[in-house]
Amino acid sequence: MTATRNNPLRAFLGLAGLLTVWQLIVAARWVPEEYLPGVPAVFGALVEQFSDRAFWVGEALTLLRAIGGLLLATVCGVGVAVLAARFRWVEQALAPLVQIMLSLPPAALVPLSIFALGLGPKLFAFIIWYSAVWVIYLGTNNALRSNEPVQLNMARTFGYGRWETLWRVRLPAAAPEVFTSVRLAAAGALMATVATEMLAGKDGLGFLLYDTAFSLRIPEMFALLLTAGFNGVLLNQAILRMRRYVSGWHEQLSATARA
Amino acid sequence: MHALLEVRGLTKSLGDGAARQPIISDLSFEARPGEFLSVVGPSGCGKTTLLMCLAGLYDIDGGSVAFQGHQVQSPPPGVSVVFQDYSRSLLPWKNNLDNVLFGMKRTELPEAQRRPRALELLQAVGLTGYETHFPWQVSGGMQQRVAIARGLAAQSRLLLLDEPLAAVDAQTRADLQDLLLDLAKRFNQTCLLVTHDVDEAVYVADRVIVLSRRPTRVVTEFVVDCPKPRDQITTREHPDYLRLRHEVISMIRSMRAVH
Amino acid sequence: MHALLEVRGLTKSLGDGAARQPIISDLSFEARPGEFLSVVGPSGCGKTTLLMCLAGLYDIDGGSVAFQGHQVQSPPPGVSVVFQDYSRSLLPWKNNLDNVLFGMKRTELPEAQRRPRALELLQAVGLTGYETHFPWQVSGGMQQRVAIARGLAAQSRLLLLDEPLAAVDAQTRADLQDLLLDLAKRFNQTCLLVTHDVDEAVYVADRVIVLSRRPTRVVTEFVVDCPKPRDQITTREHPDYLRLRHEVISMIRSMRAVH
Amino acid sequence: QTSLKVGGLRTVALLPVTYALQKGYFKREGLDVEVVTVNSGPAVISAVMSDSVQIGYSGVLPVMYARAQNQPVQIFTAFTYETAKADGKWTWLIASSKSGVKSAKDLAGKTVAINASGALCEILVREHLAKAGVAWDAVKKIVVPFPQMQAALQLGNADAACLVEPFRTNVNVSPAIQGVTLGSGVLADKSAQYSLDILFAKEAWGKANKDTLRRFNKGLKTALDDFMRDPALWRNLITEEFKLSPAVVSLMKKDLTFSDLQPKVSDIQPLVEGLERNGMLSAPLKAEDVVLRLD
Amino acid sequence: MNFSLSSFASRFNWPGAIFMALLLLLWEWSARAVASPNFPGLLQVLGVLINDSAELAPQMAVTLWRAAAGFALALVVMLPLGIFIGRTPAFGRYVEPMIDLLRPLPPLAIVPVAMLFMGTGSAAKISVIFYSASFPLLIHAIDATRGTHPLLVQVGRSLGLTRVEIMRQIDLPAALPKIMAGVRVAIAVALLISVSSEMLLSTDGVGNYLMRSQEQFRIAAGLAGLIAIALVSLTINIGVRAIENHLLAWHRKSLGSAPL
Ligand SMILES: Nc1ncnc2c1ncn2[C@@H]1O[C@H](COP(=O)(O)OP(=O)(O)OP(=O)(O)O)[C@@H](O)[C@H]1O
Ligand SMILES: Nc1ncnc2c1ncn2[C@@H]1O[C@H](COP(=O)(O)OP(=O)(O)OP(=O)(O)O)[C@@H](O)[C@H]1O
Ligand SMILES: [Mg+2]
Ligand SMILES: [Mg+2]
Repeated sequence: MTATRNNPLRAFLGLAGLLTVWQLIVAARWVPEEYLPGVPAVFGALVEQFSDRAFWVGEALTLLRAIGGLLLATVCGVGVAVLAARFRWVEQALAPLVQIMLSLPPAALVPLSIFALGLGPKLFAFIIWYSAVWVIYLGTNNALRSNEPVQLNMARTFGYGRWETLWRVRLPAAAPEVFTSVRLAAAGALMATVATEMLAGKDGLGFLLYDTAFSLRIPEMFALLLTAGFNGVLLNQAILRMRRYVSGWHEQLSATARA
Repeated sequence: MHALLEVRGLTKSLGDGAARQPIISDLSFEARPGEFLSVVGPSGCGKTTLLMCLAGLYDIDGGSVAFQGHQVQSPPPGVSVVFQDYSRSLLPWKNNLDNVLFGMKRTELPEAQRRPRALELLQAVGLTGYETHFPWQVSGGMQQRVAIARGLAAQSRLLLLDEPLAAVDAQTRADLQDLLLDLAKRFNQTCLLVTHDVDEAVYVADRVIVLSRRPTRVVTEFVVDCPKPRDQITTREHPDYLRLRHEVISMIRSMRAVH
Repeated sequence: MHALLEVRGLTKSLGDGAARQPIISDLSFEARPGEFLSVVGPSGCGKTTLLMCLAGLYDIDGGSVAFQGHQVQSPPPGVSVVFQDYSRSLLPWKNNLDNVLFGMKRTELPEAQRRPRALELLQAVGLTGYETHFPWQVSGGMQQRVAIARGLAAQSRLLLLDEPLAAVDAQTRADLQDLLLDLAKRFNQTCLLVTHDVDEAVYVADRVIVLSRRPTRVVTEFVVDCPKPRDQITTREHPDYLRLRHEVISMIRSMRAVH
Repeated sequence: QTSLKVGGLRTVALLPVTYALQKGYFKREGLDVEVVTVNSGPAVISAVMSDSVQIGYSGVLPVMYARAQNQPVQIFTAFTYETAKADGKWTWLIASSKSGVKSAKDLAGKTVAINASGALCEILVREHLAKAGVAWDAVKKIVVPFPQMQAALQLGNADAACLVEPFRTNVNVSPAIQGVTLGSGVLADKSAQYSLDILFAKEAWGKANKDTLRRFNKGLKTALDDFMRDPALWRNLITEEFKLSPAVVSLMKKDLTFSDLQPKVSDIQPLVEGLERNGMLSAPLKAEDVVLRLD
Repeated sequence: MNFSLSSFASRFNWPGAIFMALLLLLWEWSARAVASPNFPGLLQVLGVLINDSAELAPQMAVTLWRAAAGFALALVVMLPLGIFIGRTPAFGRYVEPMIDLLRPLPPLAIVPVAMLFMGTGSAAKISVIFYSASFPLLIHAIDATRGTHPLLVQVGRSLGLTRVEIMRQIDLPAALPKIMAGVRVAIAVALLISVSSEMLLSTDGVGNYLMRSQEQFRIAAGLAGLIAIALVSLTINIGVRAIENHLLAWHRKSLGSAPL
């Protein structure tokens, strides 16, 4: 048994556990069922959604937007972090800015960004990018600063220049940690997508969520939330798969602890 | 014949601030092209530090290190290192073959010949069949042999070896000693071998340099005048070998590291 | 006197799926209380793997390992290990003294006596003055000695040593061999020492176990009948010692690891 | 064909625009209209100011605030008014029956839910408290988004709440809450008439494109006339668009006050005074500056 | 204490300060060039900030209090849990899908649910902050623990450490350098969510100030609020860095010889 093989049955059992807890809370009648519907009601609403074209279009758009923004953020975040790893002054110059950006609520920036970017795809791209890029930068930066000195010395003696060492040693060594922050940022990107769709848009899960909340269709709202969560699972699995491809050694090495 | 490597009055301290301690003080020696030098000295005396200075990985505090007539400031082309901390010096995301290929950056070998050459080297160190294993999937001694193969792959003028055979068994060790001697001769490579095994030091070397305790300097040099090529049976029974071996051991015994 | 450690028909494979290879096959031996065993065998044959199985760190595939009459399933109290990869086995966030203290976890030593005892051990391995250095601030040989001190600090019934002296110089090595012999005798400790140095193997041991190439099993056992206590000068000149040494070397030479 | 983008909140009141669009009433006027949803008042203003949309739809308050801050926006259409008529209000202050609150006077020491500080609900609560002689500070305010108001009332987090449709109807029909209406109308003065849901544009653009706006209003008026003629059409539309239950929709406020699209200064003035009275204007504002006259 | 100007000068992040100063200058300059009421300049915003500081300071205190409470809760619960999951892959395979399902739920959507259980007071906000700050800590702790070199754990096991002891004495310190990235994100998220939740459902806190400014179209005030958050965030960061320097001195120094 190794950590590299995921057993879908266990994942399913885990999720089933979560749903059971949910249903138990509902059954305990802590809060009125009209506000926290039970699992069957939510699944009923979900299945109903399946026959709705707007649902599928919304789901696809939300996923695409999140993935697009995440890709953009990954390229920027990792790219700039690489620059910062190469030139210390870049890292220092960016440090306060990143810290600030990381803690500014995107919601407070919305009117300003609409003013600057309009209501189109640019707005979506910016907000999703914004909510993912700092986390990725920070994680990558942290990883790139913790390389094994022996490896760096080794690369230097074999004639690798600073850039080459960065590509061939520091980045591969940092890869597992970079994936951790991309994983984290993916959730941020999904959230931002939904939030932006709630704010401005005519499609996407966020739009549907706003609509259902507005008309107090609570079970449908939870069904949509479940879908949003499922998107997270999906995206996360995709990223993990990519990580296994890029730095599978990491998981295998850690699995040797239990040989 | 002028010296390939010339060390004059080298001094080097390590540590920060108040904890800074002199490690090497006024150390001088030189190595001629094609020469095989052994360096012996008590544990913790500063051998690794010396090698790092020679390889241009540490800034020196005083004196001079010249390689091929040029001052060494950063890792010069033509010098490669086999690090003492072999397990950390191998890149865990590359398999053994790729780790060896990694050492070929500065060689003039055309791309097409690199793989066969790397395979050849792995075979020479007895690792045929382990090319696609990752370093952490092979034993300590095998890792050390991968590191040696990588050091050899660089085809450098000067090869610095920091206890490269510490983790391999007696028989493999003897084989690899002969391999080193053979390659050094074939490619007119200069070797500087740090070792704790006096037999090994005398067996492979043209000259044995004995270092003092910390701060280290050259206590004495022994010229090994046993005939070349060496041979595990005849050389080790050669009276010069036995005499030298005895002299070096007595020398070391007189300056034990354990206080 | 019944055996402290009893290994019967041990088999063990490593690797995943198709790459799974047998490392140990049908290996049996036993160790009596107070006995000092040396284990020699070609590089990569499975010595480290064997030690991991004995220490309860690897699950075994077949056969049995019994310590003090009980099957070993997880690390049993009374067994401590000095790992081959000394530099990785030290905790980088603890200084040398704290690393040694860390080894005392299972001892019955009262809190107040631990520090003095740890300082004593550090002195015994020649590291007085390096108590507050961190492992990465001292040389390879010194790290290895910290690891030995930590192993000794555990005051275990059975001490498993995986090439514990590979990185120290000849003189220190001899001193530490005597230290090990002395402590083993004083505390009636059973030791199992993996080493590549046949001289060492014979010098310290009551019995030398020779392992075959992979998949490894016991080729033969030599009983070392040189008188105890041993002595670096007289023992090494003892005819029994010289004879055994010769026998072991010939044995190993007949099964070289380099294919 | 003139292209026009309309951006605004997705609420019941914007339905006439979507309806007119579906029916092709704008096309008939030579307008190519596109509707973009923007679910926050300030964001709608940003959208208009950044020329992302030409016409903004929001409550009247954000436009007044923006104008007070020298943002050159002006209202050219108002579709809903609160009037002196018995059924002429669109906003309510409602208490749950179990809170024991029977009138605004009883609110002292109680908790009132509003949807956002500084917004419509705040002035409403301030007005009704002042009228009942209860100090603003004597009441605990909590901010709860409209969709969660019902839960807040039912769970007792709030004793009373400021509500709009369709939430108000939902609260009223909920047997667990049995809403008690404490008051209605943003301003406590029952006789005042003022506009609530409005369309606005940038002042300069509006002045330069009066004709376009007139045509837009004409298309809109056609839609409104349909609704006036057939209230069932209006209700069906709500049911469809927002997937509300027909039972709730049938109980919703029926009276459509889409009388005149062109707001007068006097339709704004009471609100300006109300804001001033309650200290909610951070800068002086003249009602005539807020209105764009198309004639 | 041997505080000296020169040591301060050498430790101060000059490039960062200069870059920030340039950005601020650029802001002021472009605001003057655009000259739009939508785009107030730095000086105007600072004016508002100073003007409103008496009002803002207590609000900031409220915001920070909730952020700190939410973060502290998350730290106490999620760090051990993350290390436990990382160290127990069998368990991880059950719970990780659960975590991944919950992670992307927007706090905006969590708020209504939190309200149902926690009411509309600080408890609801703190639980949303706790929820949001949990994931950076959890994910980083899980991954960092899995990234610890196996040998270290084997050392612990061979010394007879129990599972819990291994997690506390080996996994935690070994993973800490990597976990710190998660801690930094979590602190920022706690502050961010504290403000955001106030924008959504509060009558106090900086978030409410921001919301009010937004509602009333006081753009300069909105930016003043953001600057206040930025300043606080930078100040917190100084503290975090001091703690990090203390906890991870070994890590930084052990990398010392690395030629970056
Ligand atoms: N994770 C792994 N996956 C596959 N094979 C492995 C793994 N770990 C070790 N091996 C194999 O097991 C064999 C034995 O390794 P082990 O470390 O026990 O050797 P050893 O006798 O200690 O050698 P050395 O003297 O070089 O340290 C090696 O051939 C190695 O390739
Ligand atoms: N970063 C450091 N800070 C302080 N002292 C250091 C540092 N690195 C090494 N030293 C000291 O420098 C001395 C020499 O170390 P070095 O590694 O060169 O020894 P060595 O001769 O290679 O020993 P060995 O044979 O054990 O490998 C040691 O005493 C060590 O304590
Ligand atoms: Mg060394
Ligand atoms: Mg081994």
